[in-house]
Amino acid sequence: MQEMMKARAKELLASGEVTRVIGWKKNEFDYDITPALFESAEEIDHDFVYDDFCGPNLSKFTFQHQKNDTKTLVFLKPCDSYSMTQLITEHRVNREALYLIGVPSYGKIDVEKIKADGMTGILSIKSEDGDVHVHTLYGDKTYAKYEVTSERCLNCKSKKHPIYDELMGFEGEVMENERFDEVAKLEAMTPEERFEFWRGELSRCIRCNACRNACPACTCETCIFDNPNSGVDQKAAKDTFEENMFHIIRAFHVAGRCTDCGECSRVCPQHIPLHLLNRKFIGDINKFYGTYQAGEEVGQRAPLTNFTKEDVEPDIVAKGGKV
Amino acid sequence: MHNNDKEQILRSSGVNVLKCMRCGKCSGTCPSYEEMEYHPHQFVYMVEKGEIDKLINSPSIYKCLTCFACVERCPRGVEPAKIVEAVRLIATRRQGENHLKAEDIPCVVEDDTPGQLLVSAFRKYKK
Amino acid sequence: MQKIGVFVCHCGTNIAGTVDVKAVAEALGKEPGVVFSAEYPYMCSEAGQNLIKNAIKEYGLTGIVVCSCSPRMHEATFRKTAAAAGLNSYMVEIANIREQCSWIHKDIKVATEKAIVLGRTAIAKVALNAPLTASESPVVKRALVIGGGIAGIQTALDIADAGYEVDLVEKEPTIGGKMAQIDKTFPTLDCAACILTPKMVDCAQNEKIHIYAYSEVEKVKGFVGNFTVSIKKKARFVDETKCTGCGVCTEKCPQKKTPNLFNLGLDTRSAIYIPFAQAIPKVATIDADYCNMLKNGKCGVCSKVCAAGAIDYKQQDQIIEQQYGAIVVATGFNPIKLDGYDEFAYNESPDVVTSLELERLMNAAGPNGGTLLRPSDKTHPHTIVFVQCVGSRDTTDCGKPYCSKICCMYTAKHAMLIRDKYPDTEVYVFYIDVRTPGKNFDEFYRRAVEEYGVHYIKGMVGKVMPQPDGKLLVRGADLLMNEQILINADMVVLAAAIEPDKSARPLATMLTASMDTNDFFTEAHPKLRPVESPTAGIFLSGVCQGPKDIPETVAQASACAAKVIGLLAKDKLLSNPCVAHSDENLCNGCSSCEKVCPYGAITYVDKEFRMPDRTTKIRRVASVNAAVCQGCGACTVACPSGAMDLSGFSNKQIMAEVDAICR
Amino acid sequence: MSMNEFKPKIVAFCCNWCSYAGADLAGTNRLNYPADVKIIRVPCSCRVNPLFILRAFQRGADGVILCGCHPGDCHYTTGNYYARRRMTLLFSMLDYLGIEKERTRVEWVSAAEGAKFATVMNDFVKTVTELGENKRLEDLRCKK
Repeated sequence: MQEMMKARAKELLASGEVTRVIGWKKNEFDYDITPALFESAEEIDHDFVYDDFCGPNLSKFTFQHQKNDTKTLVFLKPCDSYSMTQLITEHRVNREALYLIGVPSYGKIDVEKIKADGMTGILSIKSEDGDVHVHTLYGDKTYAKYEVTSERCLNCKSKKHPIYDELMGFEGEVMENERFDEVAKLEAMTPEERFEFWRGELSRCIRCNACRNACPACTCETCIFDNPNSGVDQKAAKDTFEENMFHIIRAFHVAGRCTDCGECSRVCPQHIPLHLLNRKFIGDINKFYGTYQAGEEVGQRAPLTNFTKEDVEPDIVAKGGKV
Repeated sequence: MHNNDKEQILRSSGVNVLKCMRCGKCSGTCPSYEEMEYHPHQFVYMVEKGEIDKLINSPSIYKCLTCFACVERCPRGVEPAKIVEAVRLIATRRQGENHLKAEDIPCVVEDDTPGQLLVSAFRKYKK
Repeated sequence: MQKIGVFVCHCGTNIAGTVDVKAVAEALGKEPGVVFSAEYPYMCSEAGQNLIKNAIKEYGLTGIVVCSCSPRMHEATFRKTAAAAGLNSYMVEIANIREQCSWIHKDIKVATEKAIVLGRTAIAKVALNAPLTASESPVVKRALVIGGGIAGIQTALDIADAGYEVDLVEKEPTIGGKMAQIDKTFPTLDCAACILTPKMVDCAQNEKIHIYAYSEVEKVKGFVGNFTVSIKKKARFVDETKCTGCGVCTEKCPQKKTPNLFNLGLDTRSAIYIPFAQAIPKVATIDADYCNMLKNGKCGVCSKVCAAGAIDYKQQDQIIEQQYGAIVVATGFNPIKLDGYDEFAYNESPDVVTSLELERLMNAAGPNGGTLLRPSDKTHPHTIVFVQCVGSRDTTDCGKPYCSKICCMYTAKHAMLIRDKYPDTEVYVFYIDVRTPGKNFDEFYRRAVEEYGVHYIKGMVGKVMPQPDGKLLVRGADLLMNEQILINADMVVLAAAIEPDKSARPLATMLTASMDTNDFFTEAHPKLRPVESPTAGIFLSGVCQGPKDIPETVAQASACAAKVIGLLAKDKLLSNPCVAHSDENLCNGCSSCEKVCPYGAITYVDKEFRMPDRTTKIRRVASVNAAVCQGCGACTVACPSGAMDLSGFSNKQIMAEVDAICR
Repeated sequence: MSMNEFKPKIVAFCCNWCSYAGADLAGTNRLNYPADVKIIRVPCSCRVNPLFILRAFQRGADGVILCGCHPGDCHYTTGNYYARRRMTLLFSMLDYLGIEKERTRVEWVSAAEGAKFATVMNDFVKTVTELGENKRLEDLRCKK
């Protein structure tokens, strides 16, 4: 797949149809992959990579590096293409200036899972035919791929691309998944247990803003939390409440727009399961207002800018949330 | 004493006598009207005034058929029949003890007594 | 540097009775930014306002806080005061220490403390206020009156009289409303038709009035001074411009079994019909539910006999769009359905009728040509029982909790008319209370008793029992005699409660005019603005606002017209400057705000921005049309970046209020 | 009344057209409700940003209530429909985080419902008083 992508990218660059390519780039370690902008065949040959470590969602990177006056090729995993669709709906990227190629994703590896298993001094990781070989300073170990696949990929919502100009490989389907199980587990707890759970998680937040910076839905010109005129700007936490406010409001701002790509949790250096906040909103929206998947098609009306006269009343929460 | 009786009646009947607007529809609708010394609307008014003794000593309380026509038709939701019932309960209690002890019930109940009747009797007299 | 003045009103003892106003003024005087603080017995009085004006000038105040009654009462007053002293009128905030403090608390300490918090909250807000200027919008010099009963007719005539165009929309084929169905009117016993029909003719002949009969309002957009209304003209299947109202079609129509709704279904008419002789417009209408031609294409008689060629079986509903400066609601009432009252046997016996049905039975144009006969066997009734308060003052599910106001008087009228015309008929009236407040009303009721010998019985009917011989056995209570009585009656007349017309609720939603739980329209102020809806530009005429009789309805209709004329006489309206605005530097152009805007006030423009690295970038940003925006603020919350804010209720102002309360 | 009796801080957001007028009517009718309730006037329930609610909690409020026109009666036609969705989701999230769900409430109070306004406020203050001081949102971040 990687070689096909490289070839196609070079072909499009050569023909002049696109002048820039957005893809993934390998860094010091095999598993340390970042989004990157390529402007020549040489760069592509040298750095371009597409493998089981290419987790980063390229939509946000595309948004940050978009140019109106020239065409850019972007490779999109199914996840990325939902985010891209949402960005197009919200007029945040210029569809005309993009050439989108959908690529399949067979589940990305979560290096943190390997590290959590006690592996240190990792030199390289190779994923081959369902096995993941880890080579470290202290010895080697092989995992079955599913053991180290990221949570979001194990609970993949869709292998379909809602938007593309060209597709490489086979188009997948919207998947049956259990992604709301964890939310349901929390919901089934007593308020005290939930409180303890979240206190444990949110207490670790260091306000590095990585979640916000990686989130393809967080594309505000200036985030209200950075804007000194908003009245709620927070450079450093003045009191214990501020991170709570940040996470609740951030989740609220992306509610109905979040495609559940899971970047927030992936990038969190403190491993806070932030996606569980977003999934709560997604689950509630599905339950209260009918199933809705953000980024499914261009021009959708988000649930929070919509209503029906028969909507549930807010006291449904007090009544236990059953519709 | 009277006040206690009044409160007891208001509590056990759950009726707010102040809702009555004196239209008389209860008495206009009562099938036992002619038999009664005090009529449904008077029950409501006399309880409001605290004249409970007069009611307790009147045979009227046993002339009410508990048909609930007055309850059904009252435009203000006052429920006079429940007042009558509550006055009867006061009368019962004044006699000193219950008519029946719980342990005596099995002897007086016939085999073919419908269970539903027993349940509604308990419900009625539990107050 | 803020220089804020605080003015604490005693409102006589209304505030000073439970709030230590001196302590409030003193405490608020110490708040940051406050340079002047005073209290006064009546801040809204001229002397009180002068106090404010002088302080503004003397201390060069940049904002003022008046601690007084609700801003709904005097915000406008104090804004004018500020403006008169040269301070922008939007640099004024009101702390509501009367309705929301002194009147609800008894303890002076508690009320004083709360008043101080409310005061400092207003201070925190006013410190962030910005001067605002109202913009102007033009007024369309045309009024819409919805409902063609006596209320709508009177309002339309008065507005037209002042020289403005009026459109009168009526959902029935003719204007006239309930009054057209009534026989005589109390307390003078005038013939209703004799006084109503000349007004109907005036309407038809007035050049300024355009009648849309058999039409309904479909959609309302816009705001005071500039509403756009879609009116659906329902298909009559008769060309209004050709029909001469000769009535030949109604005679020749073979389908005579159509219920006559004008006579409340007491008799039948033809499928093509003119509701009554004096109908305006006098044009035939085909009842599509009964016409054989429209149902199965077999007939066409009316088309053949119509000399004017007016019949058009293919006619379609038509939508008319028109601009108005003001809208009058005059949707009127109906008697309630009596299905919940089995005890009165209304559905069981045709001889149990409602009072409105009795009007038709007694009317010369009614089913019996004016002779009162029992509907069942067309015999002369000798004993008639009237039951008052059927469904009125009834807190159960089938009734209405309010007094319908008109029943006591029309029942006395019916009783009197029957005794006058048929002295051999005994008339009994069961009443709970007889309510006759009105000029010559009680005298009228007493005449029924004293001169006409109507038997008034204090009590209520419990049950009406139809007998095999066709009689109606009425059982009721006579509370004064303390006895139950049985009356063997020939007819029973029920004074059914009245309720707002069913079309009122959806109309209220279209107009965004508020209603109470009984579906009566809410007035802007129950005492001081009784003919206006709280929604600007919407006015209330007649029973849609609350039960009333004809003289009251006409009085209110004219009052309503005066208010409309007052509005239409203006060339321009000052619009509320508390509207949304978008900070282009923050706007993402994501369209969330546009989707929640109920007025379509938000559009997008591509704009060039200078970037920090000296390049330029074209971005899509929101732009608010201030004339269209009504200032609800829905967009401000839909906006994730905080670009959208609302003047007068900005994010910072509201958060400052929150902070001040929680301090 | 003991000196230590807990008096909650309650912020009530009321829409200008219905609920604020309803609160005024409660005053006109002299219907008592606790002084702990302080009202902030907003043009419409849809003006209330979840930020304001969190801000109130951040600054020490013990309960926040939002009052608007009944659905279908909004002065701006649709404002309260949006407010209804926003608040439903926000409240559900707070509940999810383990914050007592009784501390937040939405009530529809019309301009004619002065009595309802007083009843609602009495009830809400009672509920919040029983819950006691609001600690959880502040504590959420500090694992003890």
